[in-house]
Amino acid sequence: MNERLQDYLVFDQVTKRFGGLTVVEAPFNLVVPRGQFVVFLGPSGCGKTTLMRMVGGLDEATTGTIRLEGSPVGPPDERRGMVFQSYSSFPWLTVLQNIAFGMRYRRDLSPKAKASRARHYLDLVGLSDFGDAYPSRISGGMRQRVAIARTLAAGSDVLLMDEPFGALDAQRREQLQIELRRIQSEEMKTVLFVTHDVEEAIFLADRIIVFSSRPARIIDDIDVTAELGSDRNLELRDSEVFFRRRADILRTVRSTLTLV
Amino acid sequence: MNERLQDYLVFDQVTKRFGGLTVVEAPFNLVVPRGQFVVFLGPSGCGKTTLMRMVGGLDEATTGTIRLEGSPVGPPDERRGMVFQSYSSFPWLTVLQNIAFGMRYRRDLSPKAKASRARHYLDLVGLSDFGDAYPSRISGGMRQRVAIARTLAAGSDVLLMDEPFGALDAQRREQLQIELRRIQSEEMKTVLFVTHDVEEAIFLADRIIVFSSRPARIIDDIDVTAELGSDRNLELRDSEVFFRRRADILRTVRSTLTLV
Amino acid sequence: SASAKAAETPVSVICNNWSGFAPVFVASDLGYFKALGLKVSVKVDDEQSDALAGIERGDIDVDMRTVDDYQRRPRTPTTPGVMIGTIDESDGGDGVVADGSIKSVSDLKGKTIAMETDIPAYLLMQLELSKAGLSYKDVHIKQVAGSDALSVFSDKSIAAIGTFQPFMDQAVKIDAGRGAHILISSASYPGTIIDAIIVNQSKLKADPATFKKFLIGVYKAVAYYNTNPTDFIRLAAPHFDLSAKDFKASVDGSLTYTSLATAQTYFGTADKPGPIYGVFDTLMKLNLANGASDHQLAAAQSFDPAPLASITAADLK
Amino acid sequence: MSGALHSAFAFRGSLSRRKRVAVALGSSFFILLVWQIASWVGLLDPIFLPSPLDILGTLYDMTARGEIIGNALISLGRIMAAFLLSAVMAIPIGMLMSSYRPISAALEPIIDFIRYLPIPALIPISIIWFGVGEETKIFLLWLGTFFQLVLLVVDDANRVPNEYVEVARTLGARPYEILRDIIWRSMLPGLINNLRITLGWCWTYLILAEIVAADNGLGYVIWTARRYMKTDEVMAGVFVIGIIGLVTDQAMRAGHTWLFRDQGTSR
Amino acid sequence: MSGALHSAFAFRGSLSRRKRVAVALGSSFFILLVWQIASWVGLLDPIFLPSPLDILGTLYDMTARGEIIGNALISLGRIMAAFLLSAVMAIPIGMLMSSYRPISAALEPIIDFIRYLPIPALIPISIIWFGVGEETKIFLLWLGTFFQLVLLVVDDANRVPNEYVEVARTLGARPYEILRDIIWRSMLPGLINNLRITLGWCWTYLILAEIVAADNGLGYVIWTARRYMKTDEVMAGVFVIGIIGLVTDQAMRAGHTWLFRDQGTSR
Ligand SMILES: Nc1ncnc2c1ncn2[C@@H]1O[C@H](COP(=O)(O)OP(=O)(O)OP(=O)(O)O)[C@@H](O)[C@H]1O
Ligand SMILES: Nc1ncnc2c1ncn2[C@@H]1O[C@H](COP(=O)(O)OP(=O)(O)OP(=O)(O)O)[C@@H](O)[C@H]1O
Ligand SMILES: [Mg+2]
Ligand SMILES: [Mg+2]
Repeated sequence: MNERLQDYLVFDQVTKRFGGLTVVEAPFNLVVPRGQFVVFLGPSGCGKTTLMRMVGGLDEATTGTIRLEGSPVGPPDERRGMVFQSYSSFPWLTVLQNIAFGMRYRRDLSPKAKASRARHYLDLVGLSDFGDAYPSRISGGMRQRVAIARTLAAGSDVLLMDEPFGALDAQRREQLQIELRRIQSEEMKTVLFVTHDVEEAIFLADRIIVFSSRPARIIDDIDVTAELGSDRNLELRDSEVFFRRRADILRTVRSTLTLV
Repeated sequence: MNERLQDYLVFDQVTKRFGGLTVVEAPFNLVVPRGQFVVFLGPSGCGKTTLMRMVGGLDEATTGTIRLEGSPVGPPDERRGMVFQSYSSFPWLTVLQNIAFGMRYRRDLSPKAKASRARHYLDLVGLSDFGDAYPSRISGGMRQRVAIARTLAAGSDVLLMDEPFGALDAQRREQLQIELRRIQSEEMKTVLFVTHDVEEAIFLADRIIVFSSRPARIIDDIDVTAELGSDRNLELRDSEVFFRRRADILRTVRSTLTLV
Repeated sequence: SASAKAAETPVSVICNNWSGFAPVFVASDLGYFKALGLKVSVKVDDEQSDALAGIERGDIDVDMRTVDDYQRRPRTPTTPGVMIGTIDESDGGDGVVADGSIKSVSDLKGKTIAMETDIPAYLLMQLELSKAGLSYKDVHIKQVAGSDALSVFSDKSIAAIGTFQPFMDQAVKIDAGRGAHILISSASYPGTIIDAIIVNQSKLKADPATFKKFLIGVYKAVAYYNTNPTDFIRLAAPHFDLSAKDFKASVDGSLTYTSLATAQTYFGTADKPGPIYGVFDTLMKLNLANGASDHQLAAAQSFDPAPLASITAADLK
Repeated sequence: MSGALHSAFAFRGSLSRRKRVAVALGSSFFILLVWQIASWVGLLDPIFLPSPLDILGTLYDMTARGEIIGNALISLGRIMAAFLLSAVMAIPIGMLMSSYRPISAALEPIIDFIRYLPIPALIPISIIWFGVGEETKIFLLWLGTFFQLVLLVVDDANRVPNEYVEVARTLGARPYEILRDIIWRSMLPGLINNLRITLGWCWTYLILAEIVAADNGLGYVIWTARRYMKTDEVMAGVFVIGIIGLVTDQAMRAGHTWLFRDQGTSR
Repeated sequence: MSGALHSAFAFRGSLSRRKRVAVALGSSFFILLVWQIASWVGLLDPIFLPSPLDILGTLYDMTARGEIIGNALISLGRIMAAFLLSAVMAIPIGMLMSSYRPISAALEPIIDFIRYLPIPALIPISIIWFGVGEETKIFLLWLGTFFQLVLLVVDDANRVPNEYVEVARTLGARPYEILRDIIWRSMLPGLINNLRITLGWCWTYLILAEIVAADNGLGYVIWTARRYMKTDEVMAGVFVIGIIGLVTDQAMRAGHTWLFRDQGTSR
């Protein structure tokens, strides 16, 4: 049982090639226990999205396997929810309907429960006034929030979030970071989260995986919880230890990339 | 002449309404002198993109006028280059061709000059290896860089950049910030730049305009150059004054938004 | 010879692909037209309206249609076009095939008949109906293209079809089970369904020699058929994408080519009109009655026997 | 004025409903006027192309004689039946072809073959199969529409962004649910446009279908008139078809705009 | 095996070229086999629908007699001329209609009207205008294609994302440059698909055009055979058209895939 929890999500010797381009180089190994919040940090184009898509079942590994709860991940299913880098909402649904779409294929919720959940996440992302608006009528950041709310509403066990907060203002971002962290720890969700914001990474992560530039290799695996504990709040952000860690990681990250 | 430079870009009593929704409330006034780097900072959905689009000539103000060099801005032209929030590249052109497209309608450059300029900006954004790749084959951050390079290659006098660095990693972002700042000051370009990253705002801006949440009003107008000078480099970033200013602004920004 | 070639007068003909028009092709193949200094080209088109449009525009010099087609709308006494000769007459090639339950024309009362209203069968039927004291008001006509009649007949609700060969024989064969038989045939109306050679009278007036030559070519070919049927059939068949055997079948029992002598007899002379004038008036009445024509046309204005009369047997040598 | 003209001629600009109607009526009347004048001065032979006023007069007479309305309704009914049948078959088949490679591989060559065939050559066999009643007429209209429509549907379904499909898949949608909730909804604006286009196409086959063992319908009226070269009646019938087309088309366009006003995807 | 089947039937999955060809051939042969067997057991009357083998035999004979290839080339030439004319006119007009509201307002009602009209009813007037030569035939084919195609072009041009247009405008592109560099390039994949679909349509009008004052072409061959009830020859002619269609269609599909292999937009 415990073992099961420990190797909940496993990357086993994974490689990925697109034609001649090697995106993930063998052997890529990573073991993520259940309920861990893992942040991927790495240079643009290194292969983070590709890894997420493979976990989600949208791409296939060229060699190696990704296992979830012991068995290889198949085609996408509702266990693995995804927030895409290009935050796509359905243009034919209103904001609220888009969020409710997240639960469309859940058979365990009553229509009423779905409606109230949808409204809850609508409020959570601050779009209460825009429930009836169509995606073509809202701003980029608002659209991104729709996608976040949709995936949260779906309530999958594994959340794959590809730069979900990229287009949000600092305020909204902090608020959603706190919410996400709360949901994750309360509901024991396993999260893979891509961001380019080191501060965000430290604030959210139990563990940060730092990637080299393409082909993706792990160059650092930082256990944040060991240093900062698992409680995250705004005060932490202004603390000395947070600031120091941030500087360290920035240094590591800077070293990953020899800019042309 | 000097006056001309001082009121290079003028928002004169501008308002904007979409149907029932007031996005920009009267009177919105702002005077931007030539060669100034102005950063727009404000909550998601407040109207920043709308303002940029109005300057670009893609949307029309409901009332009021925007004037460039004394005359009202008409339909889009090559004087005002834009990096869109949704970084769109043309799928039928390669990365290099997309960048070269930025100069397609410039009659003052020889084909050879265009080619070398395109290559220059390709290198600048770190896509040298991907010049012949098609946009469908590159990552989100890479696509954003294509859009940036295309607009820089176009060499317009006014640059309208809507969250251009949102999907870039810290390293690449710093490098491009420095480059942008250099190009801007060397070529006396006027820049309107939207970002949610306060650090980026301070690092880049001559002047930061902080917006309230919708309808957009100016709640702060910060003269950054007066405090930090106009030279920007990596050391500045680690300086005391920079860190203090950042905290101040974050406080202002936090106060703009009463989160639901 | 080179100068003769340069002087060849183009004559363009329009007609449908009915075996009765074969003499024109054979005359071309045998070089009759060439020898007469004509260059004849043939276009195929079923529709009278298309032919009229062609003549109107001046693209078409000669149209070949039945006399009753000639009378139809939109012809008025002033419409260009005059008949100067005949080429063939239907002799069993048109008719009506009926179900076994239809013993005589009077049995058709209240029944559904499938046929096109602008084919000879329609006129023959009209003649027979009036003989039986009936008219088209007493039967139900369903419009159908002549070539589709056979398929239509497989529907048991259709009591009879009006069509032409080879569909008539085929219908009798395929639907033998229901006692299909030929109820009406053009064989019983000799000299009625006649294909005429129609030309624009102003063109005729301007250049009577050319049209006379055209007639000579046609009648030479008919004469060739009468003396040499096998060779004629061999030459004609490919123009209809038929084998010699099939072509022969389409002629035998269906039609007769009208020789110069027959044509001259039919036409008579301006002073002493031949029997075709009478046929014309009969058909005119029918066409006026069924609404296919709306002007009373005079036979005297519709025929010009002069070119035909000027041809002698010696010309055919 | 020149400013208004300028803005009306803006690239992908907009035009008020009223102006649009004015321009549309203006251009139509202009054409009719030129035609009428050409007839008056004798440029057009009325036997082959009567003037608009003559056609209108004939149309009035024919309507008074009861030849138009009933037959138009009959034709409309046939078109609707055939078109609905085509759509009801083409939409699911097209969506499946777009979604499942083996299905498209199996059906493509057959569809590609059949859709090139000249309908008139297939009339006899369809009479044999379907008799001389309504079935043959509807079958012929269907034959002319279905095979083209199905390809347009495939194309529409192919244009649905893969992103939407991927979002739905990660939310646990099964294939039929993707078809229903994503492909169908996303392709709808394009599909309705293509249905509109194909409907016009279906009408062009009307005469073909209604000259097969027919005794009513506009096609029959036109063909009968044509046999007797009553060009004014032919053109009157043709006019009625054109007007029906124009009206359904404009109605479908307006419906489209209204239905998808919020999606902001297609103009 | 079952895994392979499963993955072949994956939603929007892929299928190797070889398997695709195998499935395509398989399904085609299956249909032909069913047809042949139905003929053998006497379910199909050869007078109305000959068996595939009979048709093949006839086709061989006709080819040997020289009736097929020349006529097929003539028909192909006519179709190509008419289709190119349609495309060359429809593409610019459609692009302009999509881009400029007043143009679409002016032309829409006219196009909507004309495209519904039954072509056969317009034959006499086209003879008056264009004579009994090639022009009329090409005009009739053009008439059947142009007005439908132009609407498909409008639709394609409308689907070009406004974003692309806006990017080009901010780079200083003038309207005609947007049309050339953005609208045209962006719509190209969709346009080529629609051209392919419309080409099939054009062929269905072949008989209509080639029975007008005809002396050659496949339509003429078919019609002549029909007049003498040689169903096997009719079907052989029809078969040739189908095969020409199938081949051009597959070639155009392959060209499409190859041309746009990098764009990743349409599958
Ligand atoms: N086409 C439109 N129709 C109606 N409302 C619109 C339209 N475009 C934008 N809006 C509204 O205008 C407001 C401002 O939008 P805008 O895109 O300018 O915001 P923004 O400041 O750029 O936000 P973000 O930081 O999220 O990109 C939003 O509330 C949005 O709902
Ligand atoms: N469909 C594809 N075909 C070919 N190459 C691809 C494809 N998709 C991605 N790549 C390549 O794979 C590499 C990794 O892409 P990926 O999207 O995973 O990067 P990323 O780490 O998410 O970058 P970013 O931070 O910019 O989003 C890139 O270099 C890209 O060029
Ligand atoms: Mg990515
Ligand atoms: Mg914005």
